[in-house]
Amino acid sequence: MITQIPLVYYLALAAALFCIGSFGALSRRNAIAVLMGIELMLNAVNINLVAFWRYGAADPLVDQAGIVFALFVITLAAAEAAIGLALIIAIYRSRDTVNVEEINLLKW
Amino acid sequence: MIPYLSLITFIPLLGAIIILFLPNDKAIKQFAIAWSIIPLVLATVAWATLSSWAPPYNFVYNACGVTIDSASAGYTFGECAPWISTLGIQYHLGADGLSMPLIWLTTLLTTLGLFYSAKVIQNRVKEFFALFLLLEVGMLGVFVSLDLFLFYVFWEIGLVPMYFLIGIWGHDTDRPQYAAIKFFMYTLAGSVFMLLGIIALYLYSSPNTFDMTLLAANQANMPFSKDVLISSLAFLGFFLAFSIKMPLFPFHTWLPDAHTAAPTAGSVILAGILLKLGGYGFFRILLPIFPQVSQQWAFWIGVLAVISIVYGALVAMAQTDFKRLVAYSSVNHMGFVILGFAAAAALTAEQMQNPHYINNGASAINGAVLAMFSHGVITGGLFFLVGMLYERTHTRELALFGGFGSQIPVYGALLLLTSFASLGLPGLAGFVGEFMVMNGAYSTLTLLAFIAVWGIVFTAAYFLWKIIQKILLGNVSEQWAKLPDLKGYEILTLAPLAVLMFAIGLFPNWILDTINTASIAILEYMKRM
Amino acid sequence: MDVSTIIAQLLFFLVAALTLTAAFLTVLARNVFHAALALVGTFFGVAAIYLMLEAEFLAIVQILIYIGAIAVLILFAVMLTRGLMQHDQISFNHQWAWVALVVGTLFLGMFILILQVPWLQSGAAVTADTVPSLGQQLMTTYLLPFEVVSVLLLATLVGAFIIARE
Amino acid sequence: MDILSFILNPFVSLYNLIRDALTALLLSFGIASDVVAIIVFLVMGLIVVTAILILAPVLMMYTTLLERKVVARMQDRIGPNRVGKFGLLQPIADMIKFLTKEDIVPEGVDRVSHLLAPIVSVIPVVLSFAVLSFGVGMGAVDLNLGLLFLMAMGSMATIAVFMAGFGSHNKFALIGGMRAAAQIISYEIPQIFAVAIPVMLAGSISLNRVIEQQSGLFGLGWFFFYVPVGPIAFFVYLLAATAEINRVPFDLPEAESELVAGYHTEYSGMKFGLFYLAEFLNMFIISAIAASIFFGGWQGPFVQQVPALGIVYFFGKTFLLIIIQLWFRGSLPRIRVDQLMNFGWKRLVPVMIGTILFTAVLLWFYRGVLDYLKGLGG
Amino acid sequence: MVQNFTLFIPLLPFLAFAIIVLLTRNNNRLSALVAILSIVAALMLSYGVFLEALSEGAELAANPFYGAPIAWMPFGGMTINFGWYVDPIGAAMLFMVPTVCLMIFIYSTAYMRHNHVDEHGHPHAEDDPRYARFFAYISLFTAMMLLLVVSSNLLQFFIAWEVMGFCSYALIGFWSFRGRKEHHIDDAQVGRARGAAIKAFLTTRVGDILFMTGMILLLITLGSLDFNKMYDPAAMNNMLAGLAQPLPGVEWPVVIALLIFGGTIAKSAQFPLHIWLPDAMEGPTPVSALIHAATMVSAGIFLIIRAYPLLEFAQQTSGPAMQIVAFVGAFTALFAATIGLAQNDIKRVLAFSTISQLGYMLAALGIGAFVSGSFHLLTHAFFKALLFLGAGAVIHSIGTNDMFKMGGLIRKMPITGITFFVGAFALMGIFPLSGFWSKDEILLDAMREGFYPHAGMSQDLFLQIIYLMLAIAAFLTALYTGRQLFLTFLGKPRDQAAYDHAHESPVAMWAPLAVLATFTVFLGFWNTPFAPAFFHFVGEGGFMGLPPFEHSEFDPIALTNMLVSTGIALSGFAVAWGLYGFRPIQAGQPDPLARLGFVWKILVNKYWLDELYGYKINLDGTAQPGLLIRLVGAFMRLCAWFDRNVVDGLVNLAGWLSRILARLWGWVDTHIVDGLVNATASVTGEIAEWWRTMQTGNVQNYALMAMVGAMAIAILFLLRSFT
Repeated sequence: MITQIPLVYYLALAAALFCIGSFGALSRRNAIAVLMGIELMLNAVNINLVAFWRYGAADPLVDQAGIVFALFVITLAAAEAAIGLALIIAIYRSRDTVNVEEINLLKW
Repeated sequence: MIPYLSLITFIPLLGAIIILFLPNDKAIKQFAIAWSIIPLVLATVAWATLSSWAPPYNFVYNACGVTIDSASAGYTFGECAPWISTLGIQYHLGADGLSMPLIWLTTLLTTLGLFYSAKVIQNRVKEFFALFLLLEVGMLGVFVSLDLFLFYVFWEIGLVPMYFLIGIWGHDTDRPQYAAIKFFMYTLAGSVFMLLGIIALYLYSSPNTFDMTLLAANQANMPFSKDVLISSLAFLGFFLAFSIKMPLFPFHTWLPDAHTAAPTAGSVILAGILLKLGGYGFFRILLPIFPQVSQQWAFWIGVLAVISIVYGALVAMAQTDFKRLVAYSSVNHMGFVILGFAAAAALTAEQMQNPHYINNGASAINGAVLAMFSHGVITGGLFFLVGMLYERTHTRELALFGGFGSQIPVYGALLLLTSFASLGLPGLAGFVGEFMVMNGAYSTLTLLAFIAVWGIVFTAAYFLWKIIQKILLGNVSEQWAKLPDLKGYEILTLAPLAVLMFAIGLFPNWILDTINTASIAILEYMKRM
Repeated sequence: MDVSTIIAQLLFFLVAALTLTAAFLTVLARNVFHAALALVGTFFGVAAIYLMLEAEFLAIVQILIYIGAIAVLILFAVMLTRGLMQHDQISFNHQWAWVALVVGTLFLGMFILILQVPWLQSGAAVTADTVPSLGQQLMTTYLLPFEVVSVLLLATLVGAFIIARE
Repeated sequence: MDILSFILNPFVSLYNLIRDALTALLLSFGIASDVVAIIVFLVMGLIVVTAILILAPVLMMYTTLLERKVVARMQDRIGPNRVGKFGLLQPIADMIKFLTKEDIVPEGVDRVSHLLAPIVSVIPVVLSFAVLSFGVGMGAVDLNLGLLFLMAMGSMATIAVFMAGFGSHNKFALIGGMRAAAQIISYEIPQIFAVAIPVMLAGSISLNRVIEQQSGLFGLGWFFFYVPVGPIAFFVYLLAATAEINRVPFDLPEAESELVAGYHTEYSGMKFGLFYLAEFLNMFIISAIAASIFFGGWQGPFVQQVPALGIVYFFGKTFLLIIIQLWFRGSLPRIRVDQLMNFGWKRLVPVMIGTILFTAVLLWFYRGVLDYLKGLGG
Repeated sequence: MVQNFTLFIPLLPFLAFAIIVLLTRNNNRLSALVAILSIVAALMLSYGVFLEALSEGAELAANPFYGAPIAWMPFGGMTINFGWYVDPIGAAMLFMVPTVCLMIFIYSTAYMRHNHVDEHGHPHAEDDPRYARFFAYISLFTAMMLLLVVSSNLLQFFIAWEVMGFCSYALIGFWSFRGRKEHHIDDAQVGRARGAAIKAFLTTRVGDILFMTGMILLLITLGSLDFNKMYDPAAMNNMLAGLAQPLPGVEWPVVIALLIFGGTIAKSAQFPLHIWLPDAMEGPTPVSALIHAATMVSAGIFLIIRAYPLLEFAQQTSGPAMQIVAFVGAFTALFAATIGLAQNDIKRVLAFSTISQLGYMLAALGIGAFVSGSFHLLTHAFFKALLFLGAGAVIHSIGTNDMFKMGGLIRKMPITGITFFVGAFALMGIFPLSGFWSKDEILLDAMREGFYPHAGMSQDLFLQIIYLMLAIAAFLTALYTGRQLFLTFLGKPRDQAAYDHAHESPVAMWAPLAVLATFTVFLGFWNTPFAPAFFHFVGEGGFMGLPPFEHSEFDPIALTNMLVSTGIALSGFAVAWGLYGFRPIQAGQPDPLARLGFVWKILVNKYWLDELYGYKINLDGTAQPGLLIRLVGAFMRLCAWFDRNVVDGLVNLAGWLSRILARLWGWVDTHIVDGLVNATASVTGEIAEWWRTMQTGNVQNYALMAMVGAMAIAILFLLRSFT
C-alpha cells in the first residue's frame, strides 16, 4: 500500500482539510461549529505528522516522533474540546447565545 | 535522572506551606491527605526502580566527587550540590537498601496518620496538618542525607513539630507539656553530643569532610581511626544521640511519657519512624565509620540491648495503661534492633574472613533493619488501635475493658492480628526480623542471645495477658454495651498495615532483597577496619 | 503502473474524496447537528488515512477519542444549546467572504508549494509491531511531554468541571 | 488430514480444507500463484464474514429467547412455550414479525439521522465480531490491538444513540439519547481501566495474546484468579460494561416509567429490530470480552489436546456471563441518574486507578511469581 | 506429576481461611462449605501425592519429592528457600492429616450447633455465634499442619508450627469471651478457657524458644536448614568443626538436638511441659480431637522424625541424645497414665492418654524403633480422633463432661458407643485393632533389643527399664480406658435427667465416627509383623541418609511379645472390670480407687506441678498462678518500680536542675520594620486608553488577523530563502 501512493497526495489532502477547517473556524457564527473547524485543522496536522513519520523516518520502529506528536495532538484536542465546550455551555447559560459575534464583551 | 530524593523530601514542605494559605478545615484535610500521597507514590516508584536493579548492580554511584563501585555500596539516586563550600558541606543525598524501606515507611505512615487525623483532629487543624508535613520533611531528610551536617540539620528539624504535636494536641490528663519538654530536652541533649562527634570527625579526617560515604570508605586511613581516644569519644557522642532516640535502656524514660501524651497519629509517627532514626544512625554511621570501636564495645552494647529486651518486656507487663504498655513494648522491640547491631559489630577481623560469619552478620543487619520496618508497621497499627479504642471509651485503663472480642469483632480481629504480629508469630511481620537478628546474635554473642531469646516469651506473655486477655476476652460489661465497631475509615487506615504484616511475614524476600544489598555493603566497609 | 498501484490509488482517492466531502459538509451544513455528524464522517476518513499509513494504533485511537469522546462532546453541546440556532438563520458571520479569500489563497499557496518540493516517494518498511516500541518511547524518550500532557488532562478535567458547574 | 484431528478441531480443519482445495483448484487452472493468493484470501475472507454475519443474528435471536426464559423462571413463569418445542421457534416468529411490520416514519423527524441511526448502531457491534477469538485459532482477524479495537467499537455506539435521539424529534427520545450518551462516556473510563488490568498482567493488548497468557495451571490460570486485582477488575468491568450497553440496572435511557422507551421510542418494524439486535449483540460482545480477558476465553483443561473444547469453553463462559446479566435484570431495580453518575465517577474510577497502581507495584515486585504461575502445568 | 503441586495442598485451606475471614464470615453455612470444599480439594491433591509416593515405593526414601523454588530469606550470600519435601513418612502423613481433618470438619458442622431451650421451653438448635470463625481457624490450622508436613526446611516447618500454636491458642480460647446473648457458655467456662489458652500458648512458647534456639544454632553450624542438607552425613560432619564448644565436654550436635527436642517436649506435651494439654480441653471438642490429639501434638513427634538423623548423629558423636528422648518419652508415658487413672472428666482422661501415647512414640523413636514409632503416630491419630469425637458426641448429647454423671449410655447412643469401644480397644492394644499392631511393634523392638541382644552385644539395662516402663504404662492404659468405658457407656445411669436427655447424634456427627472406626480397625494391617508393608515403604530405602532399617523375621520373640502385650492389655481391662464393671458404680458412690489414699490425692492433683511452676485453673473459672509465675510477677513489679522511680527519677532530677539554671536567662526583643511603598502609574492608563480601540472583541476577527499575519511571516520567510 505505502509504496504505491506518493507522499504529495497526503500533503495535498491535509492542506485541503486544513483550509476547509480554517474556513469553518473563521467564518461560522455558531461557536460549536467554530470548534468543529478547529478539530478539522488539528486532524489535518495529524495527517501530516503521520505521513512524515511514515515516509521520513529512517526506521519507523525506532523513531516514532510523528506518532507521538499526533498522539499528543489528539490529547490536546480532547482537552481543548472539553474546555471549549464547557465554556460554550457556560456562556450559553449566562448569555443565552452561542453566536460568536454576539460574544464580544471584551471590546474596547 | 529524576531527583527522587529531593522531591520526596521537599514536596511535604511545599505542602505545609500551601496549607498555610488554605481557607477552611475541610480543604486543609483533603489537601494534606492528597498531597502526602505524592511522596508515597514517588517513594514506591523509587523503591521499585531500586529493586529492579537486581544485584549485582551494573552501575557506578557517582556523586559529590565520590565514586563508589558496585562492589562496595548500593547507593543510588545520588544528588549533590555545594552548600556551605568554605566548610566543604554539601547537599548530598542518596539512598540504598537500608534507607529505602524506611523512606517508604515514613511516607506511608504519614499518609495514614493524616488520613486518620482528618477524622479525629478538630481543633487547630491548620497547624496540625502543616506541622505533620513538616515532621515528615525532617524524618525523610535524615534518611536521605549522606552529609553529616545535613543529617544533623534534618535530625533537629524533626524535633520541633513533634514537640508541638505532643504539647498542643496531647490529652490533657497525660501532662502533655511535661512530656513534650522531656522529649525535646532529652533528645536535644543527645544530639548535642552528636554534633560534637560530627565536628570531631570533621577535624580528624583528611581531607576534612562531612561526607558519610567518604568517611566510611576511607575510614581505615583517616586520622580519627588511628587515635583511639578521639574515635571512642566521637563514637560515644553518636551512640548517646542514637540510643536516646532508639531508645536503649537506660535512656528510655522519655518514651512512655511522650507516646502516651501524643495524639494518636503523633504516637504512630513517634513509634513508627522517629525511633527508627536512631536505629538508622547505628547502621548508617556507627557501623561503617567506627568499625573498630563498635567491635570493642559490641558486647556491652549487646548487654544493654538484652536488658532492654527483657527489662522492657517486664516493665511493659506491669503497666495498667494500654498506651503506656504499647510504648514500653517499643523498648522491648528496639532492643532486638540494637542486638542486631551488636551482633554485626562483634564480628572480629578474622571472622570477617569467613564467609559464613559474614552471612550471619548480614543476617543480623538485615534482621535489625527489617525489625525496624516491621516494628514501624506493627506498632503504628497498635497505636492506631489504642487511639481508636480511646476515641470510643475515653479511657485506656486496661482493667476497665473486657469482652470486646464479641462486642466489636472487627476491632478484635485487627488487635489480635497486630498483637500476634508484634509478639513475633511466624507468618506475620515481627518474626522474620527477630529470627534474623537472633541468627546473627547466636553466631557472635551466643550467651547474650540465649538470654535475649527469653524476652520473646515475656513479650508473648504481656501481649496475651495484658492486651488480648484484658481487652478482648471475658464478658462485656453493661458499660460498653453500645460500643460501636470500627468504621470504614478506621478499617481503611489499618488495612494497608495489616496487608503489610502479611506481606512481610509470608514473603519477606521482596523487602529483604533490598536490605540485603545494603547489609553486604556495610559489611564490606567493616572489613576495611 | 501495475494493478495493485491503481487499486491503492483509487482507494486513496475514494477515502480522500469521502473525507473532504464530509469536511465540506461539516463546514457548510446549516444544521449544526448535521455538521457534527459530517464531522464524525471526516474523522472516519482520517482514521482510514491512518490505516493506509500503517498507523493502526493511531487509527484506533482516532476512533476511540475523536469519535467516541470528542464528537460525542460536541453532539452534547449541540443538544444543550439547541433551540437557538434556527434553520433560517444565517450560519456565516459577516467576514466570511474575506475568510474565503484568505483561505483560498492559503490553499493555493500551499498546494503550489507542495508541488515544488521533490518529496520522498516511499518510506522504509515497517518490520514489526510498532505499538510496543511506541509505548517504550512514550515512557523513556517522551516521558516528560507525556507527564506534562497527563497534568494537562488533569487540569482540563478539573477545569471543565468547574466551568460547567452551575 | 486424518479423521481424528478433524474431529478434535472441526472448524479450523474445515477452513484449512476449503482453503487448500480452492488453492489447488485455481492453480490447476494455470492462474499465477500470487493472483491465486489474492483470490483465495478474498474468498476465504468472504466465507468467514458470511459465517459471522450468520452467527450474529442467530446468537441474538437465541439470546432473546434465553432472556425471556431466564427472566420468566426468575419471576416464576414459564416463558415462551408455544412456538416450537420450549418456544424454540419463537425468535424466528419474532423476526418475521419485525420484518413484516409497517415502517412508520413520524412527521418532523430529521430523516437522515432517523434512518441512519439503527444502521450505525449495528455496524460497530458486527465489526467487533471480527477480532473475537471463538476457539483455538478461531478468530477472523488476529489484530495486535484487538482489545483497543473492541473498546473503540464500543464507544461508537454513542453516535447512533445521539442520532436516534436527535433525529426522532421527540423529547423523550432526546432525553433518553442524552442520558445514554452521558452514561456511555462516563462508564467507558472505568471499563477501559478494568480492561487495562488483564492487559498489564498479560503484557499485551492483543486479545489473542491475553488469552494465551492464561494457559497456566492446566488452562485455569485465568486472570480472574489473580487475587485481588483480577476479581476487582472483573467486577468493575462487569458493572461498567453493563452500564455501557444500557442494561438493567443501568437502563435509564430506556426507563419506561419516565421516558416511554427512550431513544427508540419512535422506531418500529425492522429499524427497531436493528436496535434490538445491537443491544443483544452488545451483550454478547461484552460477555465475550469478559470471558476472554478474565476467564481465559477458550482456555480450559485439555484444550491443547482437544481444540474443539475451546469453542465449548468460550461459549459456555460467555453464556454464563450473559445469564449473570439476565440475573441482574431479573432482580435489580433501576437506579437514579445522579446515583449512576456518582457511582461511576466517585467509586469505580478511583477504585480502578488504585487497582492499576497496585497492579503496577505488584508487577514490579512479583514479576517472577507471575511468570511462575503462568508457566505452571501449562 | 502431582508432586509439583504439593505446595498447593496447604494453600487450599489457607485460601479457605482468607475467604472466610474476608468474605463469607457472616454466612455460617457458606463458611463451613468453603472450609469443607477446600479440605476436600486438599485431600484429593494430597491423596494424589500419596499415591504417587506409593508408586515410587522404597525408592522414594532415597529420592524424595523435593523442590525449593521460593526464595524466602536472603542474607549475605545465602538464601533460605521454601518448597516441598515429601519422603515416605511425609507421604503417610499426607494420607493421615487431611483424612482426619475432613472427618473433623464434617463433625464440626453439627457439633458447633448448640441445643438450647428458650424462655418458652422450646428446644432450639442454633449455630455458635462464632461458627464461621471456628471454620476459619480450623482451616488455617489444617493449612499449617499440611504446610508443616510438606515443608522442605526447618524454618518453614517452624513457621507452620508456630501458626498452629496460634490456632491452638485461638481455639482453646474459643469460648473465652462472650457477648450478651450467648447462652451456651457460662462465666466459669469463659474463665477456664481464658486461662487455658494463655497457658497453652506460653507453655509451648517456652518449648518453641528452645526449638528456635536449636534451629538457629543448626543454621549457624550446618549452614543450612534444608532437610536435604540435614540428611547429608558429609554436611553433618562439618558441624563438629564450627563454633567453639558451648560447655567443656559438650559438643554442639547434642546441644542442638536436645534444644530441638525441647520444642517437642512442649508441643507434644511431654514431662515437664505437659501441663497445658489437659487444660486445653476447654476448647470445643473437635478442636481437642483435631489439635490436641490427632495432629498438632503429633507435629512434635513429626519434628523428632524429621530431626532423627540429627539425633542419631548426636548420639554417635557427642552425647546421649537418643537416650534422653527415650527416657523422657517412656517416663511421660508412665507418668501421664497414672494421672489418667484419677480423672473424672471424660476429655481429660483422653488428654492424659494422649500424653501417654505420645510418650510411647518418643520412647520408640529414642530406642531406634523409628518405623514403629512413626506407625504408632499414624494409627494413634485415627483412634484418638475417634475417641475424642465420640466423647464430644456424648458431651454434646448430655451436656456434661463428668463421667460420674454418665453411665449406660450405649443403650441411648449405640453408634457412638460402638465406635467408642472400637477406639478404646485400639487404645488398649486389643488384637486385631490398629493400636495393637503399632503398640506391639514398639514393645517388640524394646524387648528384642533389651532382652534378646544381637550376637556380640550384652543385655541392655537401659532398654529393659524402658520396656518395663512401657509395659506398665500399657497396663495402666488398659485400666483407665476400661474405667472410662465402664463409667460412661456401661453400667447404670447415675444422673437420670441427663440420661433421659441423651440421644444419638445427627448423621454429620456419627458418620465421621464410623469412617474413623473403619480406619481404626483396618489400618493396622498395613504393618503387621508378618507383612510389614509400611516398614518396606518407610524404612528400607536408605532413609534420610541413614542406613536402611532391617525388619526381623516373624519369630518366637515376636510371638511371645504379642502374647505378653495382649495379656497386659487384657489384665488391665480385667482389673477395670473388677473395680467398675463387676459392681457398677451408683450415683454418689466414691471412686473405688480413692481407697489408695494419699497416692490417690497425688494423682488427683496431678503431682502438684501446676502449683509449682504452672498455672492452676479451677473448675469455677478462677486460677492460681504457680510459684514460678508468682516469682516472675514479683520481679516484674520490682522492675516497674525501678523504672518509675530510679531511672526516670534521675532524668527528672536533671530536668529540675537545668530549670534552675534557665531562670538566669533573659529574653530579647524583636523589632518589626514598618514600611510600605505605594506606586501608581497613571501613564499606563493613558496608553491603554489609546490602544484599546483595536480590540473588536470578536474572536474570529482576531483569529483571521493572526492567520493573515502568519501567512505574511511565511511569505517573508519564503522570499528570504529564495533570495
